[in-house]
Amino acid sequence: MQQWIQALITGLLLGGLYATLSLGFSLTWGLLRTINFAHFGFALLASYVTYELSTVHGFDPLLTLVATVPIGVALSLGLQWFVSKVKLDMFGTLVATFGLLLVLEAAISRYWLQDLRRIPTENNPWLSNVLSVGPYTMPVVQILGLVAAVALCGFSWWLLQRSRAGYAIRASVENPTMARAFGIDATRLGYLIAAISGVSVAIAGSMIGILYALSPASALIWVPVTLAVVLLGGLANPVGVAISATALALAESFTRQFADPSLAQLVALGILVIVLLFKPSGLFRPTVEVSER
Amino acid sequence: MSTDILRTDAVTKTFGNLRALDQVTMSVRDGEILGLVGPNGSGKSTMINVLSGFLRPSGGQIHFGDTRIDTLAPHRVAELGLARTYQIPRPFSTLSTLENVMVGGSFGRARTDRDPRTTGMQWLEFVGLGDQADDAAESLTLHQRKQLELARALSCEPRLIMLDEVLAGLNPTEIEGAIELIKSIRDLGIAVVFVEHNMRAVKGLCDRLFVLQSGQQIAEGDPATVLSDQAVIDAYLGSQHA
Amino acid sequence: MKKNSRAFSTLGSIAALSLILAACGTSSGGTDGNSSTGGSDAGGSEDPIRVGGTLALSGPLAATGEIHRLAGEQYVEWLNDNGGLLGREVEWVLLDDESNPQTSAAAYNRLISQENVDLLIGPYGTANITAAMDVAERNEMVFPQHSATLTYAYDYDRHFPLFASGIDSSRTVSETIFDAYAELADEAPQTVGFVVNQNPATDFIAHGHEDAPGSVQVAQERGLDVVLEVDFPQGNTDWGPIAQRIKDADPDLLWVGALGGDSPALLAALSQIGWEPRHQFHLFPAPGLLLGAGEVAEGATSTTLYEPQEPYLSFEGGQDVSEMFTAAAEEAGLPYAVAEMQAGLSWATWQTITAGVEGAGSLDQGEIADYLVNNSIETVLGEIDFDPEQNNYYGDLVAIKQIQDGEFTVVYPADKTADGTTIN
Amino acid sequence: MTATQTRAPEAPTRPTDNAARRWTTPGVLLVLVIGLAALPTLQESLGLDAYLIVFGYTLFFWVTQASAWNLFSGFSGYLNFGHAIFYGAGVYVTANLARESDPNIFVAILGGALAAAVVAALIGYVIFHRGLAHEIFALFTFALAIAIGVLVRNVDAIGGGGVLMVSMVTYPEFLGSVNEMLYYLGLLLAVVAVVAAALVQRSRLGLGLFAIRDDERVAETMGVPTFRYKMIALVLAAAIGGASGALNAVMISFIEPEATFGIDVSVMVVLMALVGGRRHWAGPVIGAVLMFSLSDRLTGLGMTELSQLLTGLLLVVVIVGLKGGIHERWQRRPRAGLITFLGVLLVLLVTGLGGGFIGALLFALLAMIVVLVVPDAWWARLVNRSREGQPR
Repeated sequence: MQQWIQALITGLLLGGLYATLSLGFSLTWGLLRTINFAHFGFALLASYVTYELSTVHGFDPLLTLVATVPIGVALSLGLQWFVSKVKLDMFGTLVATFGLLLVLEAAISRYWLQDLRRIPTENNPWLSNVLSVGPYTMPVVQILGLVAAVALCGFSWWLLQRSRAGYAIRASVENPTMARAFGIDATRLGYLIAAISGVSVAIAGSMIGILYALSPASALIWVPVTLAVVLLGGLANPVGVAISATALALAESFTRQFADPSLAQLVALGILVIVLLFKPSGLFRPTVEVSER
Repeated sequence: MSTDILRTDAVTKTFGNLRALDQVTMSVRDGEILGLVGPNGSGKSTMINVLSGFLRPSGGQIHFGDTRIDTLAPHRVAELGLARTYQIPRPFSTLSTLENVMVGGSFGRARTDRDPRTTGMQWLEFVGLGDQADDAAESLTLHQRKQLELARALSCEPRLIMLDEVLAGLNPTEIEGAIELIKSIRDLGIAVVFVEHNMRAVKGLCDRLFVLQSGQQIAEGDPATVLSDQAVIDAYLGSQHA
Repeated sequence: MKKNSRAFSTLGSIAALSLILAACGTSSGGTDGNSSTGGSDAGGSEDPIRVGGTLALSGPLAATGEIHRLAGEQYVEWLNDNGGLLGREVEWVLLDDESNPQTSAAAYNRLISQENVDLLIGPYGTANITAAMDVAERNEMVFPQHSATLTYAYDYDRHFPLFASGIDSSRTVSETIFDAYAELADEAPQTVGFVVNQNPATDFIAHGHEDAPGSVQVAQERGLDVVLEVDFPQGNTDWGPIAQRIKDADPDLLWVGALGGDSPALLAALSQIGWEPRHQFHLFPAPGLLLGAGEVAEGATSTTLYEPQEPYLSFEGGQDVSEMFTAAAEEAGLPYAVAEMQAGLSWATWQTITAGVEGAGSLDQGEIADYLVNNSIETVLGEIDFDPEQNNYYGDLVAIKQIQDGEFTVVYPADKTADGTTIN
Repeated sequence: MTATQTRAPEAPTRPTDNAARRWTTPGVLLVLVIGLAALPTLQESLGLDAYLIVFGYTLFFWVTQASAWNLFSGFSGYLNFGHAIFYGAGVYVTANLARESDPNIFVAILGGALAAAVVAALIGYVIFHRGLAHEIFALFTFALAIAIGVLVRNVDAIGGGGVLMVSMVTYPEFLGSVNEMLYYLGLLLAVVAVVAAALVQRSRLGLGLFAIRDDERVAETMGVPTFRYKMIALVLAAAIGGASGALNAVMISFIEPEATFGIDVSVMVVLMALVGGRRHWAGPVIGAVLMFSLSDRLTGLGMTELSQLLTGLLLVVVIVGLKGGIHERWQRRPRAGLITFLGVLLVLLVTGLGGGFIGALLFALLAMIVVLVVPDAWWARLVNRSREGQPR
């Protein structure tokens, strides 16, 4: 019984990381009509900055968010400016952002070389900082990650569903011409969404820097699970992202605990494939239903 | 008594709990122009979508000639000779104007022994788009797009064509041209279902009228009697006062 | 929006133009491939002897590819400082195979027929070596390689493996591991738990192949009780559940089929749930990262074929590889600059080429192969005798090293340990 | 309306072809294919190095895969991000045949085509009934490919416990060495793929697919049997991809699930087609030649970061500068594009400046892109000024 609960806890904590990583990708795709592969490059850069500041300059890894979040926001805003200026269709953005990902990977491997890097344990107090409740243990840094995920998904849900800005954003995505006629400044709102994506991708990146070993080619490890979360959760639907991230993480965690870790990804992607077969728009409605023309 | 080319029995269509069509029974006679009229939101466009197979009916049956079509895939319905235009034109944007028409000419009821490129040009000239043949469909004006809708429907060589508000958004001269065009379609022996708000055109063109209000039939018959029917007037006037 | 899209098209044309100039500039140097001759007073005035090879300079294997690049460059520099080959300077034509077997095979075709190199040296990584070896075999060229572990797959008679684990490597490596722990006599581990990366190299040593047994079978044969056997995928994103299963199984010896960054992540997860491995073995970890794991890694053992300590330092070239590699690695900014197994394997492979060419006194592939098969070669790994009956494999030189007080030191077999340190 | 029976409808290219123009393209292509087929035999006498044979094979491989992918995804608008499923099916047919004995290459290729076609039919039948939106279809296939990779890794019957080796295959003597055999069969598959794409594009199936791409529901109500056409195109694309995968297994020789079903092939074919142009069979061919010759030259430079940087920049420049892809933009300046390409190619070949044939090919393509990327307004002024000789 104890294993079930521990696997549940581990799954929830992992779900927090998946949600934070996927939120930005989902918002950019659903609201800004951009499939942003450079997203994974932004996360990787944030991981490396966290590694550099904590290993070389001795900062506390979590404090490095002070540096990574602004970088993440700047990169996301820059991309949004580029995409809005360049007028590409959905698949054009995919090619362009894949190109930017390659450029980012080249820059990262120029500075940090191809070598595997990981924050040494003495520079990384978070690895041993564990909260234990009875037999169950939870790394504090992952709890903070879960809190951040809930906050980010909650805020973007509130923004989109309950605030005036959110109403304007959804309107301008559903019918840009009509929205402009009502004086909605779509570009400014676009930058707001880009900023939220920037914050969430930076937090996810720093978390990855704290928990995992890094190499320039490791950005693409996170692509399958992010796509699964975004497709399952419904485009640009923060609540959908949070719940599908947790569901997939739990599925992986239970598979690792009770079946075999090598099947974890198969189970997660299998769930996605099955759900999409019966409910093509994912478990939850996308925030903006692209109306049948 | 000319035979019925199209017959519906108690056709219903619901969107969630909204009953867009409620037990509608109507028929279209061979070679006639049937006016399908009614205030906004009365289910006219839904009826065309259901008849053309664009939408599946929730209940009832539809027969085209003696074949039941509400269970057929839409492309099978087109092959039987039923074509339609769209209220808001939906051209194939990346194809040229001629290529748009060639789609009808290559599929639908068009006999495969005819070169769709030649027949396509003929239909374009028929609707007056002859010299736009190679322009991208995206670059056409609204009026031209409406003409393209017509040419595309005709290129399927239909026995029945459904026109969904082809006059909407046109200036008077363009409307005159369109009316002449519809007359010449009828002269080709093609039956027409004519959905329109322009009562003058309806009166001028239609042999019979079928009036819908919020998904239900409220009147049927020749234009003069139907348009003087109190229920029809209330339906239209009522909608103006509401 | 016409103005903006026009602006961007102009930007596009300028960028494309610069692309061309960049491409022209870089490749106008005539021969492709950055050749590093190094060394100043190379012998002989004739044109240099060109040794062709690829390495994973990008992609998932690039971390270890980098080590082989540095070791190779240092050896070529050392060789040219000591008279080169047959009195001629040596040039290493190195291409990037992007950790991809298909690119590797195409690149070796290019090295042979476009660059017309005189000699070959194998790439890094089992997949790339297998693909490249087919090309070498079709061209009947001598193919020394340093890191292929799937010994059952190679029967090309001019292939010279330097991963010195004998032809039956999954058994010999496993026996050596358990022999080392048997030294602990009554404290030797009775139960063992296997956690294995699905990568072909680690999977083969752990699970063997068809009739060749891996560590799991060898452990059972030796009467050890296998209490856990779990596989994890390459690029695993969560270690919590695996740590939990290890804790529940509570093995005396934790046998981790690790590659690269697996070990520190697993050890961190284990320490978070408060479980200390009594004995822990890691197959092919990135040594720097394992040391970086600090206290939890104390006592961790791993396989090695070269360490910068006696007796290896007194083997042929043992001192040179340690000094030159460490200097170059620090200058390049590698986080872990110690010359260990990978650097040693690379150096030994170059030593095999040198021995073969100098011994045969010619660049004829057949003569080099004959010389290598009939003579013992002195390398940093020790003395090697390629045995044609065993597909040019030879005895097992694999040793076991252990982290003691934060440093790696060889603990088994006794003749490879510095001042008789033992496993604990 | 006189019913005169004439040819099938023209290819929907912008300028209406007249008869003479109609036969030049196939004519030129035929000459090119014959020239390529003769290359291996003439290779020594022309003093070209043997690497061209291997480069040629790999180029044909990418042309085949990109053309096969475009035949379904480019024409129908359903961008398949899991093309590696069909490629991988072919690879694993050869790999499993090679477990007992060295397989006959033709048996492997046909088996690969069949296996991929069956897999495609299964996936297509299940997916096309669901009416997935285009972008959801794209990323659904991406996840499916990776899931199949993990499945093959863990099912020993197919994946062989993770690693399968293909060392030798049997093939008729007259094909020569293994490299020459790969070259000839690679060329054959490339011709099959390109001709299939061209025939589909000019046929009713092609017109139907274009209609599906623009507005599937309208196409269905105009009589286009959308489900059947999507199935036919997907199965055809998969069969060609599978056949080429079965042949490529010989080249890789070390078969692993992650590498085979990973994103390399899936993403590269999409990039090649999008860069080259999705709406015409020549698009993916140009994209494949550009992207592969670039990566071949860059790996030669041995400077990894630079090659990654250049590839990334090129992607951004081309997709932004040439929205519809190189071929579509070429259609607006066919003469200028062709003259630049052939001119630069000849100059570089003669002077040997570009570093051999492949370098010359790459720079000629890049020069053509520069000419095509120049915006219309500038181009008009440039052309007029050169014609009238005095500045505006």
